[in-house]
Amino acid sequence: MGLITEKLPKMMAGMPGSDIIFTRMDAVINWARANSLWPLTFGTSCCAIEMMMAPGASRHDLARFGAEVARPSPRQADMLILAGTIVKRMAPRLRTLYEQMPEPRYVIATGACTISGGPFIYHSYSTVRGADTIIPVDVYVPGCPPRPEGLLYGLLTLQKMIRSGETVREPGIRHKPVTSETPEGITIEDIKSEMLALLEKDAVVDVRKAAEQMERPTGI
Amino acid sequence: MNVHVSTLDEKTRSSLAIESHSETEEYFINMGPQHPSTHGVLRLILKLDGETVREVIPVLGYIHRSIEKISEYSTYRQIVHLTDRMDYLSAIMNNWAVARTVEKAAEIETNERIESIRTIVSELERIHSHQLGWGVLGMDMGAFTPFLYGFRDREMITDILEETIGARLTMNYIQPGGVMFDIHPDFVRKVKEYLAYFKPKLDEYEDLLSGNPILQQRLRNVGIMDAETALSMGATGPVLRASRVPYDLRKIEPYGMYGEVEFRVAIGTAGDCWDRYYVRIEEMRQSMRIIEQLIDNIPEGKFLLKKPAAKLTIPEGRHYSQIETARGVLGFYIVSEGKETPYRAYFRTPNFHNLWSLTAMAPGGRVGDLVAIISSLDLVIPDIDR
Amino acid sequence: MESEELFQYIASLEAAARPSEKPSDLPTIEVPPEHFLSLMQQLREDPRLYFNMLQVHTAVDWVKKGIFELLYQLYSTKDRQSLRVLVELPRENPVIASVCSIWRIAEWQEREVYDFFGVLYEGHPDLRRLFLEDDWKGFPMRKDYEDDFMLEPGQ
Amino acid sequence: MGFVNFESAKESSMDFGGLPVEVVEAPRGAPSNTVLGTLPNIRKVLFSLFKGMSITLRYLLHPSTVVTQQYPENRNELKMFDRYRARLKFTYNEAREHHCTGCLICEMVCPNASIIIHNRKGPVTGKKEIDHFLWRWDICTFCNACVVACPHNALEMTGNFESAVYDRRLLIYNLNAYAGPPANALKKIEDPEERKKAMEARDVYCEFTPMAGASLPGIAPLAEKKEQD
Repeated sequence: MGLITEKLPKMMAGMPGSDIIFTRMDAVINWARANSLWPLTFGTSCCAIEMMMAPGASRHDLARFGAEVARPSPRQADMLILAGTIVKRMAPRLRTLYEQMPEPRYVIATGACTISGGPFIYHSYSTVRGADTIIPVDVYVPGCPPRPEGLLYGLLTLQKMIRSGETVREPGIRHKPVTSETPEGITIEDIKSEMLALLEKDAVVDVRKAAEQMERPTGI
Repeated sequence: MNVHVSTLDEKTRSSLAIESHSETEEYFINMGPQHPSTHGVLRLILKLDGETVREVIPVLGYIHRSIEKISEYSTYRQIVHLTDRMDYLSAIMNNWAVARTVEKAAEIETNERIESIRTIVSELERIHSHQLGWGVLGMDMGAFTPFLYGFRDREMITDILEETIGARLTMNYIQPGGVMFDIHPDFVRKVKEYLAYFKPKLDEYEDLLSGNPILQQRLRNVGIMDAETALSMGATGPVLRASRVPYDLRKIEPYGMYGEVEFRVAIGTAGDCWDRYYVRIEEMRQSMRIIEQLIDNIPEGKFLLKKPAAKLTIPEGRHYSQIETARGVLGFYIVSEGKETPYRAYFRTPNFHNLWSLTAMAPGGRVGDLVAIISSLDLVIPDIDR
Repeated sequence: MESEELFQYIASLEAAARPSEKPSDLPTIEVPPEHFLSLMQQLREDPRLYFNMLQVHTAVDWVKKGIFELLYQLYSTKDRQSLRVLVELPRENPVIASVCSIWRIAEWQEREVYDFFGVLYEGHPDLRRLFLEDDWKGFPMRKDYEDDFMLEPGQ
Repeated sequence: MGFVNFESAKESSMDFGGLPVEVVEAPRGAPSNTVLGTLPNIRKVLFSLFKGMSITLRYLLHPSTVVTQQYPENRNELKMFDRYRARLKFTYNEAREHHCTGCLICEMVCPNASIIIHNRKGPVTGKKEIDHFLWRWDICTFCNACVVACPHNALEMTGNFESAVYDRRLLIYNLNAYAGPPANALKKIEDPEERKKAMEARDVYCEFTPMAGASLPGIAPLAEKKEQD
């Protein structure tokens, strides 16, 4: 992939018709990426049971989305499903695991604890308030824990992002679709348009830049 | 007086300096905190001689969420919801431990209907916890099918509980003074259907896994712990009962409806992994027996005696009571000053005490046996770290 | 054994141990720290008592009184008897004898109490932090523990 | 290999501290861990392996035993149980009036402060009424304490679990459809003209709006973040 994603864009930069080729290539590459996500088995607490339920067990099968092989090693995984609370002591290990994963890597945060600290957000001296203070997170699945279908929905949301996601010419820049859920029955139009405008401005997130700028949490 | 406080670094170094058991060189390897067979974020530092384990140094705290500190700022009703997240596979029983302590301390009465419902859902939860333990043990021993079967049957219990309670894992169901919802109209029928379904399935489990000579070879005479060591190590639950100590709070200090139903305490003979494995299988049978006796005659009555007022205070003093969860004795100790929030709340969790016995069982065995021992302890790591 | 009888018997073993007047739901005795270890040894080894399980060991920080109250809850499988032993330590320089040699589980429980409260155990073979990192500052379960990391709702 | 005989699970009685306890003992065969020890039982060993295999084979041959759900395809049939707790909502009557008086009980019982209520003085009635009912989905643990504690049954839990988003700030929701007096207070106003006036003074919001992190603790609002960049 290094040849296609790194060298080819430079070689073909000024060639006529390269736009069409790149767009085709993007579609193929993103299709392949979206349909072969291998999750890393990373479960710390309660959400891990529901996460085991979703990919591994018999009733909800992640293999139907091309994500069947849960890998114990970060080197072979491209999706990190954060299932469970992250505490200060685990945070550097999580960062290491994330850094060991090959690009492109995707992160799903499931459950209240991972998204924000959840029930341990206040009065706790050790719980990290949100995994996104340690690593960049692509999709948030709320719930405590989210049911396996909810996690599958999160995976589908991630696939949607990947399909419309990175382009060969701008690697690392992820185009997130505006919102996965448009609220129904909006009565005041300006609230909506204002909100959507806000979201649109924020839609392009430079993940690499964000990761570089991110400092290690204090107290570790 | 001079007390030396050491560090992990010092501990490993001094451990190596102790005279070697053999002529070969001993070395450390690190297992976890991200390892598929430690069932979570448990980290073990193993001192090995070849493949023989000489010493196990568990390192905890990778999921220490300071539940006890948060409890000091929470009302008693709010503490119930924190206990869901300790041993999430026996969440209802954890709720019960808090509810029971608070009820005992504040002298809140309950009725027979409440106790029956509590007993039935707790036993259902115990079955599904053991099913998961069985499946994961199979997977750790190299058989993937038990994992699928265990989860398939566990999911059915989750469905039954979900219909009544509304949650799949973190239930927050048993409240001081009652339960949160009345049982669903379909509950009794579905539980009976499930028992009829699961009884032959349990025999199938035995055919599939218990009868397997490879599994027996890997579990029997591995990780032996005698009764005296187990008691000194503070082990409880199936781990202690496998060492031939019939210490089961459901029998010894009956609570709920356990005093009025017939069941037997499953015990082992040698205290090895096989006994711990089989005690769980047998406990599923006994749990089904308990449910069968209770399900047909749940008494009429209210399911929540008091509308949950915002304020619930406990008289000043020290209060303790304990519950037999799927993994052992869960005790809840409150020091109260007569306010809405406890002055100090302490959870005596079963896994914390069970894990310690690993340091007595593992030395002398192989690394492969260590995996078997960890599986047979059926650990839930957040319950250790709290 | 009834609690009166139990208290009398324990007093005959160790004169310093006296029944506690603190509100408590189990038979409770109090003992000064200097007589603590010999009492515990006798509670474990005396054939009539034979407390072979150390069920609970934890501490409470009474910051206003300036003491740590240590709790040892014992259980005997011989006659299903529970006993609670309370020891008071000064908050400055809290040192007490370790009971690791009597019950092996005490090794972890004491490490936990050290981790949370900073109580030092004399004779502990491996006293270090249990849940927190080795270089953690302060002891978080003390009532006067301060940490910039902790949040109040609405902060 | 001493083979475990399952018939040998023994029922007996044991003494525990003076209390007779009915026990059942785990079965054990004669222990033998050598290869040679396996030979006399080789038929049993092979049979047990075959027995295990036959179970998996039986499931393979009976597709009716398949339990796997086809999730996104079965979305229409997939019904959550009535009590399933996945999303907090306001209850409304037929006229789409809510019942919340802004009494703050739910905010008080919430174990992790995931409910934040902003009250205001009603422009017409002059009484306290709800302005914003903010619910932080990113913290909420669905413990149902607020629903049970609410004295006016103004809240309910529903079962919509499809909720994944790309930005955590989108998980902060405004639950009430309008800021204004609850149904009970409106009922008490007898003069239809005044009631109409009270109704018109309501600020209408969307029922379930993401607030995009409206200046809440721990979260920088989207707009502010843009300025920093």
